[in-house]
Amino acid sequence: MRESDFNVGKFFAFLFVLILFLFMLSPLFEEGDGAKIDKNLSDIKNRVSYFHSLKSVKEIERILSDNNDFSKYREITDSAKTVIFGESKDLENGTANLVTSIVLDYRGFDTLGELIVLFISILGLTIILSTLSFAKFEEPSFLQITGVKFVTPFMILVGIYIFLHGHLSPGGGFPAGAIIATATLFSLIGCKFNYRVSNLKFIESNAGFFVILLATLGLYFTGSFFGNYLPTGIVGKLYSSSLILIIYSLVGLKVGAELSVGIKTLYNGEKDDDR
Amino acid sequence: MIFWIFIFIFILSIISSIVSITAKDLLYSVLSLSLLSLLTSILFFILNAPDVAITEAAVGAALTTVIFIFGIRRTEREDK
Amino acid sequence: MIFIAIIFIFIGVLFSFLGSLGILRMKDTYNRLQTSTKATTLGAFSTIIGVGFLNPSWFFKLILIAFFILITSPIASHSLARASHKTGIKLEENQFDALNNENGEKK
Amino acid sequence: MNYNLPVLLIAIPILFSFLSLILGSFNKILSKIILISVIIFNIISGICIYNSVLKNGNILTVIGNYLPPFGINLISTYTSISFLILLYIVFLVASLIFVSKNDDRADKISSVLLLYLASSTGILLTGDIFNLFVFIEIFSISNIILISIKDKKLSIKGSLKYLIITSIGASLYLFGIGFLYGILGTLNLSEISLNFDNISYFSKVFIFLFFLGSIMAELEVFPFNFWISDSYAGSKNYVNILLSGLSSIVALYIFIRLFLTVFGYPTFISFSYSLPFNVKTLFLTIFGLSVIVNELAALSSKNVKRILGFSSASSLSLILLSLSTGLKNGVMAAMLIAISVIISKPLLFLSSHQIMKGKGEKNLNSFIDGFRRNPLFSILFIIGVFTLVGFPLTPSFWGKFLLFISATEKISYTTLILVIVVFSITIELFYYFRLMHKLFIKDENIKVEKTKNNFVYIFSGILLASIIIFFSVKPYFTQNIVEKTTEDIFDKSGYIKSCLKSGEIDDR
Repeated sequence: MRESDFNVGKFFAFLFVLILFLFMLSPLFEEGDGAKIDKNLSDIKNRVSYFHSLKSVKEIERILSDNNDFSKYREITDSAKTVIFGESKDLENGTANLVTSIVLDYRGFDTLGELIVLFISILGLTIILSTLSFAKFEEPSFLQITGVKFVTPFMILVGIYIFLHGHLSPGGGFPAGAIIATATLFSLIGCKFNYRVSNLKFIESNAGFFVILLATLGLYFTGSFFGNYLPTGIVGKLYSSSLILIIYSLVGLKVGAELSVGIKTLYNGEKDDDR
Repeated sequence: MIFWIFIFIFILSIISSIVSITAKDLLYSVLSLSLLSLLTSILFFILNAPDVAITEAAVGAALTTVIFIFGIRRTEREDK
Repeated sequence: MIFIAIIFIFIGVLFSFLGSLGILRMKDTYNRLQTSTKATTLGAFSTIIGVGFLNPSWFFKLILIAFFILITSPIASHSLARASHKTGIKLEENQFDALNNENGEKK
Repeated sequence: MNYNLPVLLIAIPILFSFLSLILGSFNKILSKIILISVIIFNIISGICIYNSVLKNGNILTVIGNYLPPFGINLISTYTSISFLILLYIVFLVASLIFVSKNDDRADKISSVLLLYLASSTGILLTGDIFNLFVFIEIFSISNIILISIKDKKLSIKGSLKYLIITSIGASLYLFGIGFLYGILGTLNLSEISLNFDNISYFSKVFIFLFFLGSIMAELEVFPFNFWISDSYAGSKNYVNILLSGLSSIVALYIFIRLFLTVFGYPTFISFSYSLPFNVKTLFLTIFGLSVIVNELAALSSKNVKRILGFSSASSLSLILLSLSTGLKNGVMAAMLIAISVIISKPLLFLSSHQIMKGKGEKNLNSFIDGFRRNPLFSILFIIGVFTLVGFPLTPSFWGKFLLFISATEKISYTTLILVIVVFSITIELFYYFRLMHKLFIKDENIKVEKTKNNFVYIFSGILLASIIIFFSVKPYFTQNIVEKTTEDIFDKSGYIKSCLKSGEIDDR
């Protein structure tokens, strides 16, 4: 590095990266057993496990209103028994993929928030960039056009497969949306396929609308937002896991449409939509 | 064996992040960022998190790179 | 069966190695592209076939993967070469460029 | 049904933000109607929740049918609900002003505003630390978009600055969450606050510093306040109202929840921390310094919006200063000052915008002869200034009075707090009276034309002014609210009990 290359900002950036690296190592020295709760407050833990095994909020409310004696409800429900793939029925949420059940069931509200983060950032992109002019790209050659036309349908198919199988195998709505958006990017650069931004926005906002509508319907069926009210089916089958399948498909569509809107907006500016 | 692969990829990812900070051309730093996220996705896969690995590979390595490059195209490149 | 698989995988690894050696040895962009894509296409292809012999139940999926590699990697190398030609990267030794006319201008 | 009403406060704005994009593509007026009706729904249901909180105490709302330590939960306490109603009033004013203007992008902006509403409600209600992160993220992104709406170089610059500082803050917050989850194994705020003492000193310090560093930008504290000048000066007036009124409520609430409820614990009369270094001194230094710096920046700037922006940042720092004394009187003082600042700042922005209407440059000289041009809004401006500075009988006056009393309780900080408060009051008086003096200067050469005020401006200005006057005329009402809020802030075990529903909790 030459003398003139050195400046304070770079130095601090280096320092920042170094410190973060050290921080990454520091939890190794901490005893993270993740369950310090039970050492001090055994009382809470017991009662939480009761609630956990009881699951339904309405039932707990009923019990709380009757009396505070929990001893009758000690029996563990079905979900805690051994799960057999392809046979077990009516589990808590019939997902074979644990991550999906956490992302969309236990922490569904956070996922909704992440969806909105993506939605609002693309919305902001279209608001800010709507006044800017177009950028010019090279014309694609014959080989590129043919190849891209051959490949893109398969990419979209892969995306659809990933979001449909989000509850069975790794993946889910977000990577599926990203793959679909990559396909549209290829079609945009490779064969000058002009999709309309307004149609994609329609898909996007409708998908978001239905996600929240399905979540809100949980208020009336289970008594809480994002509650799982459809039958969960058999583990390992495609049509299992009730709401998770539907919501993940909607999420996949939404993310795909959103990212495509963002790419198109950055590629052309939004004005050419109204041709 | 896996442990040494892990360490190797870890060091590579740190190097690529440092390159992305110090590179003069913005395009280089974007490319090294994409390399970083590819390496990170491999790390996630080794750490038994295939979901995160797929997402990281699709979003970090492919889409953000493209978005960054589109963004750089829109600006005037002074640091050539 | 395993013997055939090992032969295929060995061929694949050898070609991949030669391809990566070519990237180091060759002098300009186009030659490097050529070695990397051609050699690695064959390398990946034969490795996949070898794995298919090891696990016959995966054979159909592996054929699909090989098919997609066969389609995408030539297109990728084509567009890379095209982009580098358009941005004006020159050949190292032989200055003759078939895409240019006699005066050396682009058609 | 009342049990789940807090969720609807978040869900309905999100639902209608999607709907406003769909319907707005047919007609832009529909999306404006949606915006206003959603806010009215939120105000009404907020008042319903307020009543039920008064009756039954804290309300726990379960999301996803999983009870708190496992799933996500919302807790509506007295503090959060009363803050929410204040927030909705400010938001109503801002959105009325937005609706009264013509804009090509009305559907998109109203959708962003609805998400802004949802995210700030979520920040105030949530009982989960990662959920809080998600809502802070949405909140800051929508802030960035709203700042950059004006399409001038200054606004884009301001929003970029804000983007950089908040994204660094968000990553620090994420690191903090990672640490906490790795060590404690929980994301629930109540469980974290139960077990925070059991962590080793080293990690405690780092977690604390990560969280402190992450919300510095939202708190508009001294080293992280460089985004204020461009963002306030370059944005539209309803965005100014949102930035000064609503953002400060949200920042205040995050500070209260994280640093008083979760990391600190209340003793009989004051908050204390189990950290190895003296947190109170740190807080007092940071906030005292930022009060002084922001006041000086306001004094030295010429642009009126910039003056008001820096002054709002300094008053936010003053509130945080009085909160971080940790004493009962200090917290009460903070609440009193907060009420007056949150309502008077939007009033000041509104009336200064109306006074300067038609003038090209928005600097000090455009205030000249303002009284003859626009007498109504000049009076409103003066009311706002008196409330902010602490004219006797306004809530702010009682707040500063209580702050003095609390300063005498703890002898070690007395001089510091006294000096800072007196200093800030003096400088504020100076630059606000300079502005007020300009209002009455008569410029004989120029013929004065009376500006026509839009009905919406008159309505919202009078609404805000009447709220201020109501609070100052009925001191016992104000005192009642403030005492209840203070009690609620100090009632940490009540917060934890309402979330975990456990029996006995150590009160220390």
